[in-house]
Amino acid sequence: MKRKDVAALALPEGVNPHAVRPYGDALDDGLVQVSFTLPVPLCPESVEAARRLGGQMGLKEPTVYHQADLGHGFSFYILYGKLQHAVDFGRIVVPRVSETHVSFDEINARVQSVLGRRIRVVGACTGSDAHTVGIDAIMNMKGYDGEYGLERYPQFDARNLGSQVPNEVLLRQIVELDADAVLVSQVVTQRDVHLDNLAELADMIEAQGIRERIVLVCGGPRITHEVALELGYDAGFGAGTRPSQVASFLADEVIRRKA
Amino acid sequence: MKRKDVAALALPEGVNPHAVRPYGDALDDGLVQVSFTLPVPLCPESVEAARRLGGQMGLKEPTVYHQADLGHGFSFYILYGKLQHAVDFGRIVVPRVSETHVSFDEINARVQSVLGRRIRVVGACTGSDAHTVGIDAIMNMKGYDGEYGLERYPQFDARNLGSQVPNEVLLRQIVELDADAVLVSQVVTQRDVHLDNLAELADMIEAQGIRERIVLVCGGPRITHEVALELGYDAGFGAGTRPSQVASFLADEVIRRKA
Amino acid sequence: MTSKLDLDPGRIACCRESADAVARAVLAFASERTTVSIERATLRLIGVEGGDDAGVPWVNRVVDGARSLLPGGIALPFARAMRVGGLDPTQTARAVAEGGLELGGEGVADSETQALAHALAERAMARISGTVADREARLEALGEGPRPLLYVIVASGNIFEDVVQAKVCVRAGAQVVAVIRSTAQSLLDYIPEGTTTEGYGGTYATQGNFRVMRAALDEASEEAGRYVRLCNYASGLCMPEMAALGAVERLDVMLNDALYGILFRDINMQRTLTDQAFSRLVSAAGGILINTGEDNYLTTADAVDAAHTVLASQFINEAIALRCGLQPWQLGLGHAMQMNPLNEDTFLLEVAQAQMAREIFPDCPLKYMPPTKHMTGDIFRGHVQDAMFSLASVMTGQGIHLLGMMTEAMHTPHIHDRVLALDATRMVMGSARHLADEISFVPGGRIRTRAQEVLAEACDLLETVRRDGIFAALGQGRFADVVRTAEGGRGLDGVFVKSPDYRNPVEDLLRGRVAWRGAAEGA
Amino acid sequence: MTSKLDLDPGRIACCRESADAVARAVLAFASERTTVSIERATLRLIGVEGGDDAGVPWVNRVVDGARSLLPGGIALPFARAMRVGGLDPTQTARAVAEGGLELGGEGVADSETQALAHALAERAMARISGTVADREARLEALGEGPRPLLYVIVASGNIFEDVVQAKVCVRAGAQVVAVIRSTAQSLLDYIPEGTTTEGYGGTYATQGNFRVMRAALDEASEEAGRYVRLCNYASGLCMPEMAALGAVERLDVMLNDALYGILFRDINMQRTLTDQAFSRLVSAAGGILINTGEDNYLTTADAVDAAHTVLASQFINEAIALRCGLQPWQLGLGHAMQMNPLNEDTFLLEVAQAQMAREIFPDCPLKYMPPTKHMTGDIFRGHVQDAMFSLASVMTGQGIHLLGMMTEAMHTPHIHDRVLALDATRMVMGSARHLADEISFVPGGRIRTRAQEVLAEACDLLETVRRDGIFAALGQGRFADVVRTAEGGRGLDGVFVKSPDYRNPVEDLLRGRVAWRGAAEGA
Ligand code: B12
Ligand code: B12
Ligand SMILES: Cc1ncc(COP(=O)(O)O)c(C=O)c1O
Ligand SMILES: Cc1ncc(COP(=O)(O)O)c(C=O)c1O
Repeated sequence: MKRKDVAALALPEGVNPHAVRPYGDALDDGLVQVSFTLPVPLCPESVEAARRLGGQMGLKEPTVYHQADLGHGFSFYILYGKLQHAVDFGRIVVPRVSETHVSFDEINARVQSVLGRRIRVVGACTGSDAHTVGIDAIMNMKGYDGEYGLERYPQFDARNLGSQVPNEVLLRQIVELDADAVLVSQVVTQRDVHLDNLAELADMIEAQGIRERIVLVCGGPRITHEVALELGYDAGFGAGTRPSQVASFLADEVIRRKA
Repeated sequence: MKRKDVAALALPEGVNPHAVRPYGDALDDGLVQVSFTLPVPLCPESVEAARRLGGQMGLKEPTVYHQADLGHGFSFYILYGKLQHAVDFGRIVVPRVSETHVSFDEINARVQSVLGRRIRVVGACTGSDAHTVGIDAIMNMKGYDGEYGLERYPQFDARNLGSQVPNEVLLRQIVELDADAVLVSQVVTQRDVHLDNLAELADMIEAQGIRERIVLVCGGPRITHEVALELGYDAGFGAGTRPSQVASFLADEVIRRKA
Repeated sequence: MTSKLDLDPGRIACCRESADAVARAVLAFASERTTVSIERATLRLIGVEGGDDAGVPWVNRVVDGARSLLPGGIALPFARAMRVGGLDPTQTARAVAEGGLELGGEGVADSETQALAHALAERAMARISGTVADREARLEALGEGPRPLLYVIVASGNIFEDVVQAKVCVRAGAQVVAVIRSTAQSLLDYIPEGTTTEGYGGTYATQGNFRVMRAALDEASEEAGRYVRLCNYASGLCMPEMAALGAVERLDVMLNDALYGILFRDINMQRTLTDQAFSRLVSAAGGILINTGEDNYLTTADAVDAAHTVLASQFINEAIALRCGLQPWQLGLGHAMQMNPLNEDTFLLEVAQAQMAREIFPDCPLKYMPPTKHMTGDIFRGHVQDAMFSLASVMTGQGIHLLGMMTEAMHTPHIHDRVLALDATRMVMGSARHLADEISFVPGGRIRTRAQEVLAEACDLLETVRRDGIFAALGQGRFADVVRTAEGGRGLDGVFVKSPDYRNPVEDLLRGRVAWRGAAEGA
Repeated sequence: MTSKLDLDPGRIACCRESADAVARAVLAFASERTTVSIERATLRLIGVEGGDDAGVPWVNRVVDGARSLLPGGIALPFARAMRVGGLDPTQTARAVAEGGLELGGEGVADSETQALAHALAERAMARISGTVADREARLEALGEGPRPLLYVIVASGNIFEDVVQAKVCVRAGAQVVAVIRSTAQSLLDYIPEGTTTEGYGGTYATQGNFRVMRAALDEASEEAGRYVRLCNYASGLCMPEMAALGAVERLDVMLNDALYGILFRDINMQRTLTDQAFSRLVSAAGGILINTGEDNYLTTADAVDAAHTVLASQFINEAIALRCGLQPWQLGLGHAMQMNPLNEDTFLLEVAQAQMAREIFPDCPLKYMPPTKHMTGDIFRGHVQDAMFSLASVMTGQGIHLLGMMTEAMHTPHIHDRVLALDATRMVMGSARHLADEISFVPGGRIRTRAQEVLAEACDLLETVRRDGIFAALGQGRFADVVRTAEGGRGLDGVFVKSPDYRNPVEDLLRGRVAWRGAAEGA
């Protein structure tokens, strides 16, 4: 399914899809667990402060089950309480990358027969980010989770530039190799550096006037398809992505644009 | 201190006592951790639902870091986010049991010299509650956490009736022994059975017309002094209470009333 | 299995001898007595079901109205009433309760009544055997996964909610699901009727609820491709009846202990020990795996000082069980080391105790319980405590592993608490699957020494108990630091000394089975 | 310590021999070269501090302006400029940078310049020795608690926030506090100036920040009654300078590895290996405990298949270190088994690897890192993974234990993440404190076999590396599955072949120390 169909979802008996609440051990009990540190030393008032924060979060009967003094003016709390908020599940729409699962052989066969040539892919982990394991998982021979990476696909010409690649260098390679698709990995997300990096690259590609010709994809543990779309990418892949998912998406998109 | 003195509390540098927020790794970042189950099967929309609930709780940038399908229409989530709520720490007032720490010998000496006789205490774990370890910790010879229990105090005449004692039986014993103080333990709190039990006993003692003559104390892992006061008790003791804290309170109160 | 602890076999034998003497005395005492619950269990086994509009079971109405007859047993008077009324067991009970039929009177001992009673008893036995065969077929078809069996509790207070939670657990790897019963049900001298959504701290154990959960787990078993065992309690004032319902409703595991009710529920010791004997005969026939209650002892007594009381009690439970016809594979002897995990080297003591029990009872599927008492509101710490315990379990080859919950100190588990516990336990046990094969304990080390000391102390204690008798030992507070007297506690008024003409054909068949089996095995 | 694994001493010796041959080649290569960072480190050691208004350090301004002189070393030209200008080192550097003084020219080799340069070097050595003595006095006075030392990182990106967090950690039991530096600082060819509150994924390592944290930890040490070690990185393009700052600012521990920068930062291998030699000489003199980087290898390579590469690299790091004058107690050889914990028996492999390293390097305080790669967003599972790792650590006598964080997969730790990790680790290690004394591993078992296999494979690999040379081995991707070339990567333009008249009196004294010590020990 590309869109969620509430009616098709097997909800437990009695659940109202228009007011979904957390479940502890009875429907709609709303039970949630919360933990945090407060910058105040432990005392009865600090426990009460934690409890009140629980209340402000929308917890009925917030209960502090654990409190610990961390010293130097800090204290830690674990709370449980009954969340009064609910979400209307029926109204939630999340864009999804196509979910049809296609095999290694099928993908290659399709590219060969429909496109009639190999798809050229350039990938990199950009900026100051040195985490190559993710992009390697998708691109390298060895692959991931028992699946081969793009380098192993006969119908893909995959070039992995490695880590800490400046956007300028990546762009130069895209142009030089006349890439059909670009894979960018971003793992470090502190100070939202990944968003800046990704947006910059998208702008540069746009400025170069080649955006339409390229399938632009990003990935990383904190990337979602939704965020990717917002940043002007064609797709985003998060934690646990398998190479075949990416290959299948690339094949579809390149064929759609160029076949 | 019987009352909290905000000025006297050593708050970390920069903390505004009138707007205290959770602390993750920078002042006022508001970081909290949350977990719960939703009664919907795992899908991109359910993850988004979890995220939105985080938002409703007052979290800025709620992020779902873990999601797991539990099967049968349930799914589990772990979130982090930045809580926007804050509490005015200066306004929180929590009633406290006196906190002066007095030793075994001091307590006994004081009772002997001021009251001039032994304090008669009856204790029990009431209703259907069979958890004796807590009341035993306070009353029995052996005591708790390296401290002796009340039975070991020469100036206390302590009688532990054990577990599952009906309120009627306890009341009878109170009258029969002309108790100065009553210690009630409640550990099971399901369906708020402890509140019912405690309130019932307080009413019965009131009805008997002996409330003024008795120091009425309750305890248990979910009991707070505040709740105890609300229920008409003179004090409430929670998890980790040591016998000397109780002995010291009883001595003070009995002396105040009867010496 | 070669011993890793170098325990003295002579000393173990000596413990067994003392324990057996204690068991013989207990069973001799019990055989001279019956209880209201034994008589009710008898009626249940021969087919009485249901209760009045107020929810009082017919078996209670019948037995309460016939207290004077109980020294002779309810079976013959009831069989006679059936003959007189020409009704089936339930109808008869109802008629008796409502005054339409009388119990007692002439013809109670005539041969036709005796024959009917015997036939009813035979039918009861056939019903039990059918259940056993059903279970065996399912186990054969599906298997049940590796040991230790992962055991979780559900306790929502509503059987239908319990079903949901049980199914989620099965998917996450649970192999035994125990439905915790409502706080204080053990003190009720009747079993509530019907399918209930009541209870707090647990869900009422009723025949109806047993059926609901059994059906749900059978479904979940098919889905999971492994047989999932259902557990409840043959404990409290209705111990014999619970065992009976377990045997007919295909419960697979039942908590059942010689001393638990005495120590932790203040049930009268004459009552509980008499009920014990009957309930174990039933469980033996029903192929039920019992779990004994030593895992509770160290919640009240100090775990380091009183570890030997757990072992001594295990020996006693074993001896009683074997004499009641239970096979070693049916003996889920309980244990748990409730030590403060912040104390140094407690993991060593934990391993010593677990390994010791393993070696002393090699053929019993020991039931290992996590150290619940030192769980606090710190769920993160608690989750690690439970993980260490999972490791100790797999390192020492336990048979049934009760899953610790990180929220133990606060509430009955939330739906994900169990899943997280199962996930963590499967991870720990999987990653250390063969650790037991890999390690040995150094001679003269702390682990061996501790085990040897605990065994020696248990040996001494058992000798004392043998000498003084179990009643006196309980009066001296030798177990769990709890003192009980022979006349104290609940339920003594439900105990009757059998008259010489006492007859209970169901009990006869159950005992006959044991005698036959004992004979067959040359014991 | 008797071996629990029955490792072949001949094979271990053979590994050491190959590794030493590799080390000799590396050090021979390095001794013929200098780098911009070595020259800057030399200036720092003789007292140049500070930088220009744009934050460029004077040492960079000086060295960058004198590239043509570097084959001869900066020391004599600089000493001459000091004599000419009559200024102190920092003033001289500033004057040179601003054009007021010139480097080079005549008199560079005259005896007075040489004498001054030598005197400056002697002062540098005295400063280092003073720091060592200070540390020793504090350790003597306070002790530092049991091993493994519990090692936590702080990484808020703001040194003052780091101080708060460090103090909270110390209270919770931390014995080593590492200040993680900002992402990509290792690729800067300068050390930022002053006390900074900048950085992401870490806090800039600067001399100013070192001082702030050292003072804070000294205070916390007094409060805690135990000396708390401060750790940072002698790694990246400024490796020699970092080592120099560490030695003068009393850092106690420094991450410093022969291959890490090459493999994980794509720093040119000629550059890093040359920098290595100098930085280790400094650390040796400074009494600094180095942590090598093998704990990173199995993040990219498969932990089960490539375990031997970790061991091989440890041998190489050991050989280079010993030849640079480090004592075994200074060698915190890193390791971590990044295995998927859901795979069967991974705990056995973990224990095998840890015990193996322990037995092969008995006098080194092995630094053990938790398996971070398989941490997920499931903090509950992750907390248990870390607990199992704590157990493996205490079971195998590791020297430094880097605390795993349940939030590893998401963010640098929150203030309580570390406390919860410390709590759990202290609990696990305390409850299993003497477990290592209690257990042995069965002959022919999985644990022994695994360790023996890994050793054999490491032996083969080391032979290959010895035969082909380290450059070729890196070109073949033999470590961490990463391929690097001799001319590739960052920083090659900062490497200079020494001319015959190269002089560096600081290096001479550092080398002299080693030679003297080697002689004294008859090596
Ligand atoms: C291994 C590792 C390292 C290794 C990296 C080795 C290497 N060559 O990659 C080393 C030790 C070098 C390292 C160093 C650092 N690390 Co690091 N590291 C990790 C660790 C433990 C595992 C990451 C990993 O390999 N995951 C496995 C892969 C397979 O998963 P993945 O990356 O998510 O990839 C999958 C998907 O996301 C997706 N995907 C990823 N990219 C792409 C791209 C495309 C196009 C597509 C389609 C899909 C896709 O597909 C992959 C397969 O399913 C994580 C913690 C953790 N457990 O996650 C920290 C972590 C990522 N590191 C972190 C940090 C801060 C650092 C440092 C900056 C610390 C420092 N200050 O020194 C340094 C510097 C690195 C730098 N400059 O970037 C932080 C990042 C925090 C944040 N969110 O910003 C983490 C989360 C640890 C932490 N809690 O602090 N690290
Ligand atoms: C030991 C134990 C038992 C033992 C009790 C043995 C005994 N004789 O006490 C046994 C095994 C028998 C048992 C049985 C049950 N238990 Co229970 N048990 C526990 C356990 C593991 C530890 C409690 C304990 O001993 N704590 C140690 C003592 C020292 O702490 P404490 O009670 O808090 O007491 C301290 C303070 O609170 C205070 N204090 C306590 N009382 C008083 C009184 C006064 C006057 C004062 C001043 C102070 C004071 O001082 C004490 C010392 O500091 C807890 C879980 C946990 N870790 O907390 C569950 C727990 C309390 N049990 C629970 C339940 C549900 C049951 C059962 C009902 C389950 C069932 N359906 O069968 C049964 C039935 C019991 C019954 N009818 O009451 C639940 C209660 C849930 C709830 N909040 O309602 C818990 C929390 C477990 C759980 N997560 O489900 N249990
Ligand atoms: C043997 C036995 N029976 C019963 C129970 C449960 O308690 P209750 O008697 O309240 O059902 C336990 C609890 O652990 C037990 O071990
Ligand atoms: C030897 C060594 N140096 C440095 C680092 C840190 O990385 P960076 O080079 O980004 O400071 C590590 C990380 O584990 C390391 O092991």
